[in-house]
Amino acid sequence: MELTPLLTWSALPLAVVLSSFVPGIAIMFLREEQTRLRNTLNMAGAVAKVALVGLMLQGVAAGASYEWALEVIPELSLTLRGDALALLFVTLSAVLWLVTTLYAIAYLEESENRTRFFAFFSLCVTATTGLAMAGDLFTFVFFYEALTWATYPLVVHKGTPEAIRAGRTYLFYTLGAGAILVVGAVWFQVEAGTVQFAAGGVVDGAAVAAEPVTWAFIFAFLLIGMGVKSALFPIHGWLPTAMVAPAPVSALLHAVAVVKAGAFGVTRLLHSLFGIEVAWEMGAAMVVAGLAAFTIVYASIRALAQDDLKKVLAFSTVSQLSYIALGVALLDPLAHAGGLVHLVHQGIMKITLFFCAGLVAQTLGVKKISQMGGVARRMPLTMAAFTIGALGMIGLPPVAGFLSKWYLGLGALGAGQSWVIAVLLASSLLNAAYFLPILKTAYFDEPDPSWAEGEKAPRPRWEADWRMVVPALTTAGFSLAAGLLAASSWSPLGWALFIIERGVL
Amino acid sequence: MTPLDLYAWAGVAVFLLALHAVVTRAHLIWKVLGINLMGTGVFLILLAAPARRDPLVADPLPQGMVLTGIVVAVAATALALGMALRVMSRTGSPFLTVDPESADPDPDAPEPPS
Amino acid sequence: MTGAELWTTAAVFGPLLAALVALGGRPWTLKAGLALGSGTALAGSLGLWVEVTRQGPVRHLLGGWGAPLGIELWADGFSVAMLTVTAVVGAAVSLYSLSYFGDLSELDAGASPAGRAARYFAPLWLLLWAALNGIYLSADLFNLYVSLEILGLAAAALVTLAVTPKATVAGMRYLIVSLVGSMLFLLGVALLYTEFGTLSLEELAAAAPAGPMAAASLALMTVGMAAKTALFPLHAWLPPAHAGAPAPASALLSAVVVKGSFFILVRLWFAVYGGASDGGLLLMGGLGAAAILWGSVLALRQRSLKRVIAYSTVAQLGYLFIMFPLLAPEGLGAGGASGPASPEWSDDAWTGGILLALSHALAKAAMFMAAGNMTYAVARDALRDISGVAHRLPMSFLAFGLGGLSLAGLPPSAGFVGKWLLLREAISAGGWFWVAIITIGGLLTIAYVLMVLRHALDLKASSGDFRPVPKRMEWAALLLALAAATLGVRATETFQILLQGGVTPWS
Amino acid sequence: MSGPTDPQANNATGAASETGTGVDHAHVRPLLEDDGSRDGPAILTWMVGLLLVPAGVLLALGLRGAADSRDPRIPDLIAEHLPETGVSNPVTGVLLNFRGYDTLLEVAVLVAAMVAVWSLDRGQRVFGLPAGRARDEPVLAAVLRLAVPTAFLTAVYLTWLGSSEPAGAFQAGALLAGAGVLLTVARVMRPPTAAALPVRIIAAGGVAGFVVVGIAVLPFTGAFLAYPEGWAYPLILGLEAALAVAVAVILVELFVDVPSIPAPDSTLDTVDPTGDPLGRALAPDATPPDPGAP
Repeated sequence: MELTPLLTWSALPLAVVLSSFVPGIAIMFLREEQTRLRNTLNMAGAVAKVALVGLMLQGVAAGASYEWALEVIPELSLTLRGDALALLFVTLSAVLWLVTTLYAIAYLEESENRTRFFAFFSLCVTATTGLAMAGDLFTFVFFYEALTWATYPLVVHKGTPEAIRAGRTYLFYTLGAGAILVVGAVWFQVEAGTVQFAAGGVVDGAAVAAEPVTWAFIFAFLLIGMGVKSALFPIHGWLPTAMVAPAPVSALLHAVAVVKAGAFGVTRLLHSLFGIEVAWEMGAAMVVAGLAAFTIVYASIRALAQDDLKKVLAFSTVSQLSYIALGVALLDPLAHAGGLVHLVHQGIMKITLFFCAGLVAQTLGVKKISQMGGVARRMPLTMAAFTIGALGMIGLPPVAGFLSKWYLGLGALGAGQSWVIAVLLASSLLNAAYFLPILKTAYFDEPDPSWAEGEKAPRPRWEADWRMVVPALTTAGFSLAAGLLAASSWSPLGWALFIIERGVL
Repeated sequence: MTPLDLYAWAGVAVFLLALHAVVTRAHLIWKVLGINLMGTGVFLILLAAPARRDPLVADPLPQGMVLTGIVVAVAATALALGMALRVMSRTGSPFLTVDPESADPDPDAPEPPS
Repeated sequence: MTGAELWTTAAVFGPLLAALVALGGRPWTLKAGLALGSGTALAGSLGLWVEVTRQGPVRHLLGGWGAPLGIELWADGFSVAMLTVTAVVGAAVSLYSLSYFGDLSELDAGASPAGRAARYFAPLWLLLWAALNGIYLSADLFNLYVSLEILGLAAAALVTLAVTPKATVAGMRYLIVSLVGSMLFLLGVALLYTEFGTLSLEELAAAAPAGPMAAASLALMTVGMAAKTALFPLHAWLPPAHAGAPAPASALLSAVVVKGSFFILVRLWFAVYGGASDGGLLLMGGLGAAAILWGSVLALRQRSLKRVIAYSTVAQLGYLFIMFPLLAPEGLGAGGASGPASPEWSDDAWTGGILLALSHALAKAAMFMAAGNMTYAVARDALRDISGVAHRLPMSFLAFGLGGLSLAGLPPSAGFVGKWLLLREAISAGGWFWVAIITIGGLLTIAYVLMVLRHALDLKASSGDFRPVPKRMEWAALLLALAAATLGVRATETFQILLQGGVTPWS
Repeated sequence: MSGPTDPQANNATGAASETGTGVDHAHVRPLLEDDGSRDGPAILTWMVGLLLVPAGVLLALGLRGAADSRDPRIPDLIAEHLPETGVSNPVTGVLLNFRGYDTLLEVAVLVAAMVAVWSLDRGQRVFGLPAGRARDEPVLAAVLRLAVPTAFLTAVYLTWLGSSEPAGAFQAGALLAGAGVLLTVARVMRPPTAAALPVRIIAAGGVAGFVVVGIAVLPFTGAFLAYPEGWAYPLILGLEAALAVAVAVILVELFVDVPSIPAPDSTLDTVDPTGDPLGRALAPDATPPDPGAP
């Protein structure tokens, strides 16, 4: 393929980052009532980001690579690199940011402090794209920590005592782990002599063997730092608490930004810093796999006991995230592909579920599963999207989630870790056990009086604000398409296999 | 032991006695005069101690320093006394009585949740 | 005449002359003075930055005599960095003060406290500025003493521009501490002159001071300067003074004035004494660690906005002393265990420590000015009184938040880079105690910054009267906070200037 | 609550200045008394003392053994270069040539102290004898007639003498200041006030002269305050004259323009009705004083 000059522009990663940073800063200086300008800026940034990422995708597929660096101090630079793995995450966050922005504009209409909300919303995505394209550990930590503080105003957005408490829990976990991460990162630099990310890792296996305790500590520090955001047991506690945030924030936290930053961090840790082989030799990968497996089952069991819809989704997130960690920790290319593709699949499916939960809560005031009786009759489109997401989570074909589990299973067999199959099966059963009753309630139960009585007013033409329904349907469509069109090289699976082909192991 | 040694030792004594007064005396005038005397002690040392190597050649540099130091001390003492007057006029007391540590703007405020 | 002579003259004598202009007492003389002072200080520091980057440390033989007969102005990277950050902070605060103190022509300059503050802030601050620049450029012990006295007198008077009894007492206490500190310093100078027969820092460094008299004078000067820098446990004077002063004065005192005596301490310990003794360095580091913990915990317990920031200064100054043990020639870990210290990182403690000092100057000035905006708006200082102010002063809120990021060492900020470097040095040297202190201090910082932000965001309690805040005051705070953030993504030039001369410029 | 324009406060101070009682001695005397009851406990006094004794012994022992081994020594260097300074008195050479920068800053310290004192409070401008009484006091009048011209003449002489003998601007300035204080206390001369422009110009003249000369010679000699050949003596003499007058005015200012007791505007300063450190009200009658405030 002929590469146009634009496709070889090395500052393309910077442009992607700036496409949300600039609107974010601009919004900060707007007045509260400048709604139209704010929305325009938001949407323009989101569309521009998708377009720029599209350019990069084309370029990378054609063999180009992008690198932009700003020297902060000698030998320590902010490095943005657009490679295949980075693009997997960047594409996910760019596309989902676009739909979430549309959703959020409608969801927060008439509410207070939207200027602050959208400014930090944009900064959040900036930090996420930044860490996705981080070319070294310093840059990664830079954006990772920035993401932490940029998310805080979103978590406490409602300003209620409950929200502020949740915000404190969130910061307690993430900043505490962030501090450990920084120490781990600096320690890594001291011992390894570099912070660069490289496929296959930069740690010398012989050095690890010589000083196993030091390296175990470094790995543990980095894992704690990354693990808290990817909600690995036992440092997952902040995530269900953070549920008090507005629905778009939950969607962003759980599908796009924060948790994915953690999961992506675990991937980088195993794949670009230590290298999966070295990680297995030192036993660290086994620890990750074990923790992830335990988290998968444990969080699913916790989800069973919840009545609050968003809490169920939160525990489901905790569980599903560990698929990613599990996949990238196994010493097999197919498991790797499964883990990586689940980064995308979990994102599009989980964001669908959160969109739907927000729609139901916003339109009918229903937040608990026990009140969801008959909701499907009132909001058929929403519940159709919800159903697709839920079935995907369980892992039923043809929704995308099935593919993740399939490849994970294949990989586990390939790696000789057949116990993983048992974990996957147990998890699928548990997923079914908490999702199917929700669907049953929504479709087959009588309309619950808690919302049905309030339904006097004439209905809008759509079942709810179209700017919220369309994003939910879109992401549900993505979830189906990712499963149905998996054979295409442009599908998430195709891209994940492309990454593996480019060399991970 | 030469007279110059004695001068220097006297300087040390004056300095430390004055420092003692500054630390232990509560009245502002004591403190201000104590600081002034500390300077005097240093000036004695400065004039006497370096001169011992060659008592016959006067070293103009310490003399210059002392002259400068005296003027600086005058300025500092004048401001300190002026400020002491201001303290007396605002608090009605020649001691540093308004304990800034305890003078929180509103001690009755509820403990902020932490 | 070369650039060195021109720019050092501008940096020291420009603000001094400007102070005399500002003494004119008319509104236009105040403006002209502040403009002249800011302009010369900025030009001087930037000019020296270029000179020092190009040719290394430069000197200006005042009166045409070199040391030891005369006094030399001497600029290395450390001097230039401090000069520049002072100039940037000073220019912003000068701009801020024009609005904060109000229009002199409308005030009764002689009789009302507000009028006196409006009239005398500029000359006092410009004198102080000249003294600070003098300290950063001085290579002579006695000259340092005289500059210190100008600094001390003007700084105490800045506190008592506030007329409350609390501020008056705090200012008096500050003056006493400051003068006693100067006297201890002067005694140290006398002992050094007796023992070594010179006042030139460079000649003293060449003499490699050692022995009981050298140790005694270092101890005396250290106690004196530590008191002025408010190093734990000599910090008790600082919070009431910095919290009680008018906002622009608080910003200057916390951001740049304490750095003057810190600068002298660093020069003495490393440039002159070559690191002195390991035990002494460990002691300084230990006091710094105690300052971080004690200052942060007390900051968390304050209920007035400016006192939180003032205690934060006590804590943040502690970070600057963590640098001391880490700078020791072989790197002093608490346990003494030594990792594979890479030779190219031997400057980490130096650049990291000074970067933290610079970032604290920018961030703390921004935070005090932002806090000044909030208290200006509600004419009250208790944390609960600033409720909801974030919604009325979003720019000040942003400035405070960005400054807080820098103090806490979160990106993007110079504090993040500085802490990265300090941690790198501490880990290379196996100093896990310092690693723990740096990390815990950062988390405590977040806690108290967040405490303030939470109050400012609290919508429900916001009510009452609100004095409109001039836009210029909001911009001044925000610009400094942005400078701290910018230094966090681009510090290469600063890093390199700090290596011009480095820790021991005369060795 | 009173603002800066509170008429009552203005009346009170106005009355005070008319009757000529800037310092109310009845108020001041108890403030100067000290029975030591506020000092720390005796044990503290002793402990600090016990700490300082070994410090003193160490310093004394150290000083006895201390001697520089520098060569050439600074006195020799000064003697060698004294002819280039334009003056023959080595101390003056140090003060105004070798280390002229220190002297410049020393005058700046004086200026700083003066500005700082001005900023403390509205100055107490009227004190001492009632105006015009000096004429009726024969002894005072005679002393004034004798002492003031003598002091003036001596000051001029000391300034000029400084270049060759131990004397100079500061000694002269101190003498002049003494005469000034005498005249002010006797109410022959109106006390100079911070508001008077000439006072400020003269007081700033010392530093200004130094800086202007320093910068003016910079293009010719390449260094600040490096006097061109042949210019040293006239420049130093001119500077000494400016310094003497400036020092005199500053010292008189430091003497007379100090805070008065009780504070003339104490009502507005000590009550502190608002959180504004400058005592400014938020807006006229905007907020009532916080009832919880002490």
